[in-house]
Amino acid sequence: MQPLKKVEIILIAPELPKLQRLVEKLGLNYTVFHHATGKGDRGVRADDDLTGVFTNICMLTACREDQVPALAEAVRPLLKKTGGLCLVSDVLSLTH
Amino acid sequence: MQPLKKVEIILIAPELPKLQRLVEKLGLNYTVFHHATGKGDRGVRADDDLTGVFTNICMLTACREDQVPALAEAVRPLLKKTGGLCLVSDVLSLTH
Amino acid sequence: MQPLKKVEIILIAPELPKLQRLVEKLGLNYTVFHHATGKGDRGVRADDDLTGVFTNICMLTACREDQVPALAEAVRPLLKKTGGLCLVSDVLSLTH
Amino acid sequence: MNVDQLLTNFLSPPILFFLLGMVATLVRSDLELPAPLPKILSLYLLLAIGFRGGVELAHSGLTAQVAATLGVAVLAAVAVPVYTYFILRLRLDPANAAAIAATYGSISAVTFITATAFLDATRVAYSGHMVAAMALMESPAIVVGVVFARLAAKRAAAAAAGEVEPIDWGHIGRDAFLNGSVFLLVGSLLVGAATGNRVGSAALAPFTDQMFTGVLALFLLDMGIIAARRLGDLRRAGIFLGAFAILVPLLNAALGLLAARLLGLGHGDALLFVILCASASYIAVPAAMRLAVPEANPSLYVTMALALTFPFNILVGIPLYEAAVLAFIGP
Amino acid sequence: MNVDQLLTNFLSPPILFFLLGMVATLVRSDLELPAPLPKILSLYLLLAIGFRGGVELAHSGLTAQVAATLGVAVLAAVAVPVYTYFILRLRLDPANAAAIAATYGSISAVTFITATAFLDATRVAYSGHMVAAMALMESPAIVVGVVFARLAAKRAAAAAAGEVEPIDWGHIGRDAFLNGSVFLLVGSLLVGAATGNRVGSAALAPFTDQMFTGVLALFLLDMGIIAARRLGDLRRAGIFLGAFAILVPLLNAALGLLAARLLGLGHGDALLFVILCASASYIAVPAAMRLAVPEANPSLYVTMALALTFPFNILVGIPLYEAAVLAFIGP
Amino acid sequence: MNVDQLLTNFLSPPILFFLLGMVATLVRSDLELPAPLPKILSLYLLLAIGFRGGVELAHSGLTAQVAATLGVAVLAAVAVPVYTYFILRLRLDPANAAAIAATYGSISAVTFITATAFLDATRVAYSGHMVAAMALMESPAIVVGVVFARLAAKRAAAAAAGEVEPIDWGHIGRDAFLNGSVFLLVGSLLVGAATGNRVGSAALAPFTDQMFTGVLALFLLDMGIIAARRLGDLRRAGIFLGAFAILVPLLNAALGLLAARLLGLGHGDALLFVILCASASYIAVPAAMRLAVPEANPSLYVTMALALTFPFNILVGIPLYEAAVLAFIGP
Ligand SMILES: Nc1ncnc2c1ncn2[C@@H]1O[C@H](COP(=O)(O)O)[C@@H](O)[C@H]1O
Ligand SMILES: Nc1ncnc2c1ncn2[C@@H]1O[C@H](COP(=O)(O)O)[C@@H](O)[C@H]1O
Ligand SMILES: Nc1ncnc2c1ncn2[C@@H]1O[C@H](COP(=O)(O)O)[C@@H](O)[C@H]1O
Ligand code: NA
Ligand code: NA
Ligand code: NA
Repeated sequence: MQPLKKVEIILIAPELPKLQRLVEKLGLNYTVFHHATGKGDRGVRADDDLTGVFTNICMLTACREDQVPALAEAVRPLLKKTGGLCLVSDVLSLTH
Repeated sequence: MQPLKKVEIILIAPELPKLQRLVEKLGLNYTVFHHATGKGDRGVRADDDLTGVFTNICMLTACREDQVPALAEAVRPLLKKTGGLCLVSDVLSLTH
Repeated sequence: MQPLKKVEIILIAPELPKLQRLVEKLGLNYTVFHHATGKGDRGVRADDDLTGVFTNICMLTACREDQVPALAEAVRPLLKKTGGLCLVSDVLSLTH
Repeated sequence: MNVDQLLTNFLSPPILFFLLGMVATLVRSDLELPAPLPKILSLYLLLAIGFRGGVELAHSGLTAQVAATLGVAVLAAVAVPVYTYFILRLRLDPANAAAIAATYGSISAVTFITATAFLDATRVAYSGHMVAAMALMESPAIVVGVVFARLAAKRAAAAAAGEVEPIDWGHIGRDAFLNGSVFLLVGSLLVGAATGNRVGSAALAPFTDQMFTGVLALFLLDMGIIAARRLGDLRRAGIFLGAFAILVPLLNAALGLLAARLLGLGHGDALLFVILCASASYIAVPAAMRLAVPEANPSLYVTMALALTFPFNILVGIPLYEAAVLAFIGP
Repeated sequence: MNVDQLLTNFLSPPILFFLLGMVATLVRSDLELPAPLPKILSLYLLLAIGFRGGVELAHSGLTAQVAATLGVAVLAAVAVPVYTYFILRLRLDPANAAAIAATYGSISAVTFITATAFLDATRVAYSGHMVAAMALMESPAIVVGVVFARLAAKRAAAAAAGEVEPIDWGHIGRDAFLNGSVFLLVGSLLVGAATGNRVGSAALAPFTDQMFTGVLALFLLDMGIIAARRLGDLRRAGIFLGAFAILVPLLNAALGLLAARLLGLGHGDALLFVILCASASYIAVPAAMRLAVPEANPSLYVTMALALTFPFNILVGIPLYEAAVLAFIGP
Repeated sequence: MNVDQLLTNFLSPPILFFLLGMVATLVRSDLELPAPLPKILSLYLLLAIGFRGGVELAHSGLTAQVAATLGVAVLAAVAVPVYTYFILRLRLDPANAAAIAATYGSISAVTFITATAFLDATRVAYSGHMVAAMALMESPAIVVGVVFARLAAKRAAAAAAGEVEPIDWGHIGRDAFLNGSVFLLVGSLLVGAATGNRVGSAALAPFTDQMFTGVLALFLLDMGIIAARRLGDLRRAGIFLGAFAILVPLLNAALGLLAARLLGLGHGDALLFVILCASASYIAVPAAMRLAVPEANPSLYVTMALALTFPFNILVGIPLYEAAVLAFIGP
């Protein structure tokens, strides 16, 4: 079991490609959950808008603690622009 | 980084509107993941039942510690009635 | 509120039946999130491959601390074979 | 029932695709229709059958016999869940008894549709108002079932001197009469009836008519897959419920046949009325019961309707009832 | 507008299914088309209308009048967002004004398609290049809207002596001219035009023609559901925007009618040109604005187009414009 | 190959929609068919082609030549992965060599279907049992590939004195012969054969025949999108595998043509047999390999089949093989 940081980033779907590019630049692995709906300061995000651009994605990435600051800096402008959420917590990763 | 509580609520899909109403009454933001399947004390919940009412949703809400008790009280009856799960953990939220 | 361990297992979709069998053998309840995409050491897993076998699933199971080792041992060979991730963290579960 | 009827039913593509689906699950093939395709197909089938029924209704119009048929249909939909509830109480707790009674009191649109396909294949006429009858028979059983369950819960609570949450009739009514499948069926029926005599409606025909059998076949493929998946759960249901899932439909079919005779229904309409009485719901009712009677166990009421009654009705029932109709009512 | 036109429009299945969808939401039925079905249906409609328009274009060919029509179409698509922007600035901040102006400057393919269904039902001819006109009218307003928003942001930043992120024209251009719906519409048009005079294209007809009305009806059912869901948000829009959502389409329709007269368009083409000017986008534009002008509030621009302008156009607009066309241009 | 054949192929809607999809990705449009639509379309295509083939088989019946054709088909499906494996081992590790060999030993149903659409457009007859041949050619290569991979793994383990997990033949057999696409194709073929001579089957025709080209076009649109997305990965494949993805299909086509000549196949059947030999699997085989040979790299075997061999076959291959068939076998 290796101690890592789990970073969860909730962002509006069409920004995913940008997010992926910048996470890959940091050399991180990640998992993405799609078609999440939600409610935030900028209103509701439902799945019934025909455009498909109003749903959220949630990216989960488990990384070393020293990688978190760079990730946070990279993500912040995206969150500023179209809103969202970025949560960091402690996890143990099963080494295989 | 602001310390928050992350609350994850797993509930049967058709109860989502009720859950949303009561979370919004508490003034909380949230994200919902849909079409989750699972197994619990009340049996399996698969996605192949034609009705679409037998899948689970998972609502994630990051809130202040002092908001958790009210949320817990509000959710408990729903869990009692149709089952489910409510998990609380510590997270740091990236301030933007 | 009862202290539990939250175990999140990310695995390639077609291995889910095997994973379910072995988690059920341990008598654990679980929730599964489907159609997750991602990037790992073994490359990208997108949702556009017509086969549907290249997406990930994420299984979440909240269990007692003493149940974690057995689960970890059971999951490890699966992760070895087709890759993935297994994260363990602390949570409080709302008793209902 | 003569062999040729059996063959006409068995050797029709929709039925064979149903069997193909069952085989797929039994040999553990990974064939499956990805969600939400099955939901989409059933929406299409409800829209199409409703619209077509409405159009025919616009042509034929409402007669006294139509009214009588619809009245008897509602009556049946109320009577069946009542009598089955008391049979089920012999072995089951109120919640499960109520849920199963509702399941068998209501109807299965796909069973009905498969029967219409059988009639089309055997060139037997039937009338549009039978679709209206189906629509009317879907909801009442839900109300009956919920009422039984709630009354029992009240008594139990009174006995235990605990309090029980008040019945939310608005919610129950909505689940019963406004749930998606009922609403779409009735709505499409009305649209068909309103436009049936105007040119515009013809433009919809290729969509509602020509695709119909194909979509039905595809949907039955999925039904076969999920019905077979539930065969395992049958053990849990036990011998009593297993027998119930076959015998009660047969009994309801007999009662339906009697009613059809008294109503003076023709060959096609009689068969459809019988199949409505014999069929059990695995969509509208479970969806409603899951929330209104959460104590009831879905792997009982869904499994019985899906894994036993549905296959029995479309494989054996249709030709059997057809034979009975021919003998008892004539061609 | 005479009663029969109103009826022909009202009593057409697509319109009635739209109303059925609205009713479903208003009575709180749980009827809904599961995602991604609505997206799939709209992809089909764009492909089919594009392909059919292209095939007809291949038959008719490009004439001077066609070229003139397309030119005027683009002109309208640029002029409308400009003048509406300044109207909207009277009450709104630049971002929201720009987003709404873009919404009303662009077009709604489904409104256009519903009008073609109306023309088909009333046996009025129209030409394939009107689809090309629609395609050309979708994008310019997006560019105009983004430009207005960015210029305002620049001024604000200058005033606040803050820095503003540079305009990514490549991205805006892609959003405007290469977003999925525009691209598929134009692409299908080209495929239709390239194959229209060859045997091969006929093989596509059953798919693009016969299913068309049915798919439209199903899609409008969903449109009704989601339009009604947004009625609640209208309060937030307020009286000014509420009036805007009805009056500006009427004004644009009038301007469109004038242009159609000057262009010497025939009955069918004129109606389609008018409906293009009157319609507002709730797919391509919101998708682009959401990212290019994130400060703008979607529950304003989407709600206005979806919950007011769209229903108004297909329920009242089509027969109204039809009457105006008949009076002003003749049959 | 004369120009007109090239044009008939190029200017057919399905092919143009394939190119449209490629363009969409190359210009970075956000056009895409939302999952699970592509899966649904491929299920439909397998069901339709299988059912249609079965119906024709019911009409024509099994002859000695049919049996011979099927035998040779299986032979080819076993021989190709064997010889290609040894070619691939010159440069690749056993796992990747085995996966790629299986990919090229198996077939691509969509390539086959596109060829039938080409034959339909050029009014050339072909027989239903070619669909049976396709079904038989899908699975053997999977078994061959897995066997090669496991034997190599065994040797490696023996050398390293480590232990290797035993081969689960049941699982491999299920992956090979019962995976969803193979099962649906074979099952639909049987349903078609069983009902082909009865009235009932006609009811399915509008669904399986009339929609066919349209659905194919829509599916090829998606194929174009995802094929182009993988063009980037080609660099990783390198020159050797790039050449392999073009030359081996050509070689297999030549061998197939020879076999067709010896079998005395007619024009249409010969072309289909050739295309089967030339095509590579990007659905059934990758799905099986992903689990049975996880060490193999999908971005090699999927990319080669999807981004090179598939486009080559439907754009250049079909008219090229057609010309060869005309020259070598005659009209
Ligand atoms: N406190 C929160 N908890 C969970 N999800 C959130 C929270 N805040 C924002 N979100 C998600 O982020 C999206 C955008 O948030 P916002 O920028 O606040 O509108 C929302 O639609 C939610 O899905
Ligand atoms: N310990 C657990 N871990 C993860 N998911 C759970 C757990 N318990 C229940 N669930 C989820 O909650 C749903 C209802 O649970 P139950 O009420 O126990 O049947 C199940 O279908 C699971 O999806
Ligand atoms: N560090 C990580 N954080 C999040 N997801 C991961 C991580 N590593 C692997 N995954 C997920 O597990 C899948 C398989 O990983 P791998 O075996 O490394 O290719 C990837 O497609 C990701 O979805
Ligand atoms: Na019944
Ligand atoms: Na407009
Ligand atoms: Na091959």
